[in-house]
Formats: sequence, C-alpha cells, structure tokens
Amino acid sequence: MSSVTSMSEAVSSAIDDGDSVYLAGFTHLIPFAAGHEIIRQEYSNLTIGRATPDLVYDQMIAAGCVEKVVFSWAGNPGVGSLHAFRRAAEDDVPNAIELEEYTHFGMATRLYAGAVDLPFVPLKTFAGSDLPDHNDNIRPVESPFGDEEVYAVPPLTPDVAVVRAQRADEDGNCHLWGIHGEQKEAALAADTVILSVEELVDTATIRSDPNRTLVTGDEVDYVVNCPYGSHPSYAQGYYDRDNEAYLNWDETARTVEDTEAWLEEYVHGVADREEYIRKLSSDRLLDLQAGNSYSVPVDLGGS
Amino acid sequence: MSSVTSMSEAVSSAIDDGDSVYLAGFTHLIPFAAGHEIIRQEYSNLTIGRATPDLVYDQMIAAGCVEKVVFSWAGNPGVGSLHAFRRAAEDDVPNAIELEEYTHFGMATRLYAGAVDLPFVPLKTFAGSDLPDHNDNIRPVESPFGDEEVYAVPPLTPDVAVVRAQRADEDGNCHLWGIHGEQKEAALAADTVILSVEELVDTATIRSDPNRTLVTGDEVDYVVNCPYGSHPSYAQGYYDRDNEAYLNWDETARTVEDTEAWLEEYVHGVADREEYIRKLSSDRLLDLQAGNSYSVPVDLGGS
Amino acid sequence: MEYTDTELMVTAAANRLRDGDSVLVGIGVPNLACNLAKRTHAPDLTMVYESGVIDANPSSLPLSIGDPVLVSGAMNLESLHGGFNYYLQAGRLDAGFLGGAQIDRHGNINSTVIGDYEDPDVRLPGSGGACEIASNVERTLVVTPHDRRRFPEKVDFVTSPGYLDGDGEREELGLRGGPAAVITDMAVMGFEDGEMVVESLHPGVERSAVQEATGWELQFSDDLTTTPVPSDDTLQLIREELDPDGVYL
Amino acid sequence: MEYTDTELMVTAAANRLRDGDSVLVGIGVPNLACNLAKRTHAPDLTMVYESGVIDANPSSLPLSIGDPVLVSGAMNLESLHGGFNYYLQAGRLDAGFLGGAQIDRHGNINSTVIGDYEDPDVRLPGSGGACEIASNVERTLVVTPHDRRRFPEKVDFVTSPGYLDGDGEREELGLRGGPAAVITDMAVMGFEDGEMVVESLHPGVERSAVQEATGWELQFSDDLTTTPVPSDDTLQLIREELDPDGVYL
Repeated sequence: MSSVTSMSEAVSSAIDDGDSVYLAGFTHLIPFAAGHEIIRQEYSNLTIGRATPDLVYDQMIAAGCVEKVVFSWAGNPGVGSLHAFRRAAEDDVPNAIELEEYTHFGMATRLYAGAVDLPFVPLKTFAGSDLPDHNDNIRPVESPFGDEEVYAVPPLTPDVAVVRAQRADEDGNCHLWGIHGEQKEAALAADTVILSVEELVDTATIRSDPNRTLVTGDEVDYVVNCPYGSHPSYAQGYYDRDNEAYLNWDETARTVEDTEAWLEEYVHGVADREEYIRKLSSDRLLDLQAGNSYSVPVDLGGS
Repeated sequence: MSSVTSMSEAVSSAIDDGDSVYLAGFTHLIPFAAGHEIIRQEYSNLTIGRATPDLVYDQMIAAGCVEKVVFSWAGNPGVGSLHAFRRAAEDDVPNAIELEEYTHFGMATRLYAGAVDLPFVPLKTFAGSDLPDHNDNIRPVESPFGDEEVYAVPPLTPDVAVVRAQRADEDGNCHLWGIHGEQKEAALAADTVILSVEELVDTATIRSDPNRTLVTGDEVDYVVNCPYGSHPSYAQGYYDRDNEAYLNWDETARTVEDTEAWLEEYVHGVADREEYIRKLSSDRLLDLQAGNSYSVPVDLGGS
Repeated sequence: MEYTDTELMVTAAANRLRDGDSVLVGIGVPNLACNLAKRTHAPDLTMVYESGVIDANPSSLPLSIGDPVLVSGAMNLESLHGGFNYYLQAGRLDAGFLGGAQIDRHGNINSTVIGDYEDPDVRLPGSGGACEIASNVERTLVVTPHDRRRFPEKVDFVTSPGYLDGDGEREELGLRGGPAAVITDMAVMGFEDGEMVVESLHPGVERSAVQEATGWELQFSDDLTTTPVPSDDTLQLIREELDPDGVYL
Repeated sequence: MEYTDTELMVTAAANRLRDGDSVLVGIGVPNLACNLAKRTHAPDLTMVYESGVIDANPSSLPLSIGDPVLVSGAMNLESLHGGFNYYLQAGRLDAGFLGGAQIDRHGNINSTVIGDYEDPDVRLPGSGGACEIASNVERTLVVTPHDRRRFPEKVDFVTSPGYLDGDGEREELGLRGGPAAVITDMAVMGFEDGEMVVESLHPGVERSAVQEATGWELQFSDDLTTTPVPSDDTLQLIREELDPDGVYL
C-alpha cells in the first residue's frame, strides 16, 4: 500500500547508491522531476535503464550519478545527439559508463518478462544484427514445436521504477492516457515503485473507468503529486512538449561548463519541481497549453 | 478493409465447412448471434475454439456443426454442466467430438502467440498437472538463461474469428469496455475477422479516445451491426446477462428432444437476431436494462 | 442463532483470509466469504476474478465470474491473458479459492474427468484457471462438500497440483505456495508436510464421521479444535446484506 | 517551379508508397512523404509510429515520434511492447522508413557506432526500433544524404539487417521483406538480388557523381531513368499545407 509524499521523500526513501533505477515513459510523461531530484540528492553508481535515455538521463550522466546505462536509443528526440551521454561513452567524462544495449523491442520485452516473472521471453528480432555479439543477454532459443530458432531476452527487474500518469487517487490507483510506452511493465517489474502524477483525484474517478487504469495502488509504494513533473517532456491533455528546451539542451550540453551551469541553476539551484516551474516565464507556460478535446464517455452500467 | 453487412452474409462469406472458428468473448460479449447463424446455415465439421464453450458452443455441438472443440472450461457458468457437450464427449451424440484441452492461461497464451506471430510462447503453468500427458501442444522448454524449465504452447491461428465490441465505425475501428477477455488476441490471430457490435458510431467517436480501441478496421473483414447480439450473455452498459436463460438451458439441454425443439424455435424458426429478440417479452428486456454510470472523460488535448 | 452448513463454511473460509490479501475469488461461498471478511476483519482485502476484474466493488451478488456488477466500480480490468500473466504468473495473489470434483490426501484437485481421460465416466468442465490458481497463489483454499467420492486417496486426474506425491515434488517443480485449507460441511483441514490434517471439527461432528467420509486414513491435528460457529452479527450480515435473496444459503 | 533537394526527396519517397499501405513513419522527410501520399494517390495510407500511435491524424507537423499531435485523433494506441509485438513482429506493416549513419551495398544499416563497438570513434544513438522495422516490414525505405562516408561497401556495425551478405542470408534467417528503396539527394536506388542498383538519377546529376559519392562499384539499372520532379501542385501542397513553417524544407 502506498502513501502520498514529496518527491524528495520518495526518492530518498526508495533509492540507494548503486541501485538499478528505471525512469519510465516513452516520449510521453518522462519523469524529469524525479531525475532532477536524484541529481539534487547526489546519488552515485546508479544503473539506469530506459529505452530512450533522453535529456533526463543525459543530465543524470553529466551530474556523475551513473555507472551503467541499459538502453536502446540514446538521442535527443527530433534534435540530435545526447552530448553528455557521448562524452561519457567516448571520453569517460565525468566518468566512464558501461553500456548495455538492446533494440526498443528488446528493452520492452525485458521489462515485460520482469513484469510477468518469466525466466525468458522469445522475440523475433536481432537475427542478422551485430547486437547479440555484444550482449550476452540476447541468446538464441529453439522452438519446442518444429525447428524454428528465435532470440530471447531475460527479465529486467529494476530495484526502483519511477512511473508517471495523469491522475491517481491517494492510494496510487492511476489512470494514464495517450502514449503508454513501458510504464505498466516498469511498474510491475520493479521492486519499489514511485508514482508521480499531474493531479490527485478521488477514487470514484478511477473506479468510473477501470479499463483506463495503468496499475492499482497495490503495485505502488510512493505517490507524488507533481504537476508539470514531466516538463520539458509532455503530459497528454495537460501540456505540450517544450521543444525550445530540447533545442537549448543541444547547445548547453555541448560543453561541460555550460552543462554544469545549467544543472547548478535548474536543479541544485531550486528546492523542488514547483520552484523549477516558477522559474519558467508565463509566456512559455502558456505556449505549452495543450488545448482541449475530451473522450466520448462510455457507460459502465450498474447503477 | 472491412464493409458493413448482415450477420447472414458475413457468416456465409467468411466460413466454410471444416474451418477452425473462434467465437471470442470471455464471460462478456459472447457472440450468440453469430453462433446461431452458423447453426442456421447448417455448417458441419467445424473445429471450434473458446476458453469457455458456454451455451453457444453447447448449442452448436447439439446442432451437429462440430467435430472438434479446443477449450479450457466447458461448463454453464454459475449453473452447472453443458449437457450437449457432455453427450457428445461421453456418448458421441449427435456425433463424436474430439477434445483438445488447455487451461485458461494456456488458451489465452495460444491466441496471444498467434496474434504476435511467435512459434511458441513460454508460460509458468502445467507443471505437476496431468494435462501435458494428453496434449502434444503443451511441451517443456528450457530457458537459455540458467536451467529453469517452463512449459510452452504454439500459436492458435483460427481461420475465422468472431469478435464483439460495444461500438464501431463502418470501417470496423472499434471500442470495447468492461471485460476484454481474449477478443483482441482472437481478432489479431485469425485469418478472417467478423466484428459484431451493439451500435455503429461515427469515426470521430472512436478517434476521440484511441486508448479505448480494441482493434482497427485493418484487422476486420466484416462489420455487423447487431444490437443484443450477445443475449443471453451481456454487453457492459447495454444489457445484463439473462440468467433465466442460462438456468433454462440447464433444463432444456438435458434431453435431445428438448434441445432440438429449442433450436427449432429459437434458431431455425427465426430469420435473424432481430426476430430472435422480438420473441422475448418486453418484461424480460426491461429486466435486462443495465442502468447507467458513465466514465469520467479524459482530455486528449490538441484542438 | 441457528446457522446452516453453508453459513458455517462461509464463516470458516472468511477466517482464513487476512487483511491486505489479494484473493482470487469464485462464485458462491468464496464470494460470500470474501465479502464477509472485507466487512469484518479484512477491510483492505482485494477481490480478483479470473475474468480479469481487479479489486471489484460489487453492489449486488455476482451470478458468474464475469457478472457486470463486478465490472462497474472495479479498480482495474485486465484482459484474459493479462490477468493470468501479470497477476497469477507473476505471483501477485495471496490466496485463491478452488472447487473440484475430487481432492486427495496431498491436496491435488481433479476437475477434468471421473474415470479414464480418453474414455471418461463423467466429463467435468476442466481446469479453467484452476491449474494456474493452484500453481501460483500463496494459499489455495478449497471449499467442498465432504464425502468419500470427493475425497479419494488419489485423484483420477491431477488438474491442479497440490503437494503431488507429498514428498517435496511441488517445491522441486518451482510452484508457489500450495493448498492451505480445505473447508467442508464437516471439518476444516490444513496441511502438514504435504498431507491433509484435520484442524477442527464442526460442532456435533465426530472424528469417525469425517474419517468415514474420507478415502484414506486421515490425520488429525494434535491440537484438534472445534470450528468456531458464526456469531449472531456475522449471521445477520450474511443474511441481510451479503445474500439477502438467499441465492447461495 | 523550382524545388529543393528535400522537396524532391519527399516527392520520391511519397511515390514509393501505395494506397492502403500501413507505414512505420519517422519524423521529417518520411512524415512529409506519408502526408503527401495521403493527400494525393494514397488516401487510405495508415501512419504508424514506433511510439505506439496507430493511424495518426495529426493537425500539425509532429516534432518527435511521440508528439501529442500524433495522439489527438489517432485511431488506436498500443503500448511500447504491444506496438512492436502486435504490429511489427506480427508482420502487419507494409513499409517503414529508416535513416542511419551508414548503409552498405546490401542495404545493411548502421546507427550504432562509427569505428569499433567497444571503443567507438563516434557513439551513435543505437537501434531504437530500427532493427525491428528493418526485420519486419515488407519494404524498408531509406532516406539519406548521399556521400562516401554514408555509403561504405560494408557498414562498421549491422544495426538493422538488409540483405546481409546478399546471398540469400536474409531469407534463411526468416526475416520479412527487405530494403526496397534508398532515396538520396542524388538518386533513387532499388535492390536486385540483394544488391543496391541505381534506378533513377535526379535531374542534373551525373552517373559519375553518384559513383564518386559511393564506396563501392555501384550498379546502374538497365532501365535507368530520371527521377520525376515534383509538380507545381505537389510543391504547393508541401509548402502551404504540410510544412508551412518550413521546419524540414
């Protein structure tokens, strides 16, 4: 059973140095607030997993929190490279990082295997690619029906997952809409789950539409009410992606100095996400307004 | 791409004698109208798959349409036995039927393997059970990571699946809510798909809530607008299960005579589902009213 | 107050549930037992159904595991594959109820055939999700009438594994948990070293009667007690709120 | 009307799409090409994104494959695992666009590293879904600038399999489809017997220039043609409706 707390409390209670951590969210609802809190609390030697490391892992790597990255696509989406990731991978700055690399399907399948507690899950990918030569977690397996051979991956079971959703009740029963990514599998695969949401709602709202539920509170250890917790990523129906921030990071991250100055100002220089958001101009926040378009409700009957 | 047609046309175009057919719907949205149409058109030698054969398969077996049943639980849910199923299985009446038997998880996993085109899917069940001794489609497989052994099943890929949903547009893009059962996997695993819905709606309704979509029209070959198409099963938010019909069937199906008389009156004696429904009393239809309770809408943004 | 056999079984089953349990429920006695536990000592019990309903909050008695009253107001719904995959296989459930035509001294359950599989005397419904429930929940709870036909020394067919041969085979196969209690109209039995042991006799039931209704030499606990009878409050709750129409009582 | 290299590439890519195709789209040129095809000869084209968006109907240009404009008004959304599982692995997609740092004579693509994997000269983003797209769609379409660095005889690392050694290895591995077209700023190339063949040169581009920009002895089709230029209507559509702010042009 979960309890509502601050991001600062949730992170310090859930994560230890050296843990494996998965900040979920594929292009959508990326947990930037949690990533910044991890930097602020100066964690080290983390193994961080994400299909798409994105800016949030670039920032954690630049801050020296990371010793290993498990991933499938390390870029600035729609923009270019992740410069801090590359500095660490190519030049060991600020420290060497170990890379464990999959495809998106491989990463998603590893989390899925973790969520459903199977020792391996087969998948039709990797054949003909050089990736299996460099990753012992990608192995061939023969079908027990006929002689077809496919590849398989083992479960990924992070110590801690941070997942985001738009709304939850105080027990962590939550609704997510728009792109789901790997949020559900991450929550079910991890030992400890921090759920961060755009707003808290009453349980009746969640129970009004059980098909919308991502996971129930039984799977959640900490609930954090964290509006704008995904900025500069986005929350469908709440705010759009701040593309300017993605473009700016491409400039900032090119030098160690600028990167450190940015971390100083926007992470260490603020107490929490609310203070971070208050630093943004109102123009910028208004530009990110997402417009409105409501789902046609369905009748669940029974009352 | 699909087209709207009648159940009679859809069934006669999609199904041939000897086909393997999967009428989907786990406890919810069972395609009774399609099953009755199959009986009315006097199909024979069908292999019919369903986790829970339910009354609809009992009726198809009694009518002599069936040579094989692939299943995991053959009972009258909440009531007792399927008498026609048992007569065929125990006494070859009206004809012998072959049984291929799984657990619910085994059946669901076979359809899933078919839907995702894998030669096998591992699952942690069957160990210690006598079921694998009697079914060559349940085989052990060793994990390529460590020496853990689990079981695996191969894909189930029916020639035709009939799936039901509450609402669809004319192209077969459809929304289902409430219990999903194996409707999605059946639609994706089958070669040909008949979609039967409670109501046709405009495409904008479907696009207003893409997270609610079961499958898109690309997977559907025939769309049938078929209100009350699941009676005496139910459609969440539309009508409740007609429990009296389930209790009555338990009496009717005990003798061949009563069973044939029932089929004569309620299947052969009506032209289509509309005529079947019109035979029910208005009291009975009113008793099945489901009440109303609407989902709290979500904002998809973007307009 | 007077009570029926069913009311005693509902009460005994409810007593086996703990606050915070996630329970795979069935229809009838298991459903009443869960609702009774939830209204008394286990308010945070979560009811899960093999139809994929997670944390049901039904306004009336469900008639089947897919009853629409289980869906309206539920907390989450999983597909058939999703429910078995994410919940049972992943070991998220604490307890689960099973019935069956036969249960043997090691808690193995048969719901497939009486007689030979290829040429059955009686063709039963089959596993459904029973094999998965028996393999994956921490505590399997069985509610069944007590007679010699239903309690053979060895079941005709193992649909759902209990302790198998009772010699550690279950653990070797990597199965979770195991049978924890068998609740009948005569007694409540637990398991020790993979073998069924009578823990309590219902009021007025003799040892010999239970032995007579059982197909092997039954073990009795050294701490054999009498099954607690339902209190007046409990009976009132069952009769007036949980099953006011007496569907299952 | 005058046209840019990008406009020609968008047009050439759109010409490779057929009505009814389900297409795994990327950002930039592929997105413009799909929208152009949809507005002209392929109204029933379905746009799919690796973020799980199925049949997007965006009101403006998406900036990433997870842009919220792709979600609003989409027909279906799959989870990350669901999209790759149900759509790509199951072979439901007809065509897919890929980029990459290198493509070789057999259509193998590298988007992982330049140099040695363990000690790279340049660490590229990695596969993402590229390996799955290349392995599972019927026709892989590649859009890339044309220069020697990008067109080596053999890629440093096979991220996404093309025809591998070009001797039937792809079929032996059971992979679907394969590279169908490479569209550059100089030419359009197809594949014959697993090897890249120039099918058309862009207006004003010499054979020798294309050969010079390619790291192996390039095959030219016997039916070599000139790439059709975008019509005025097409250019107007691209400039005024598809990319009015000139983000990608």
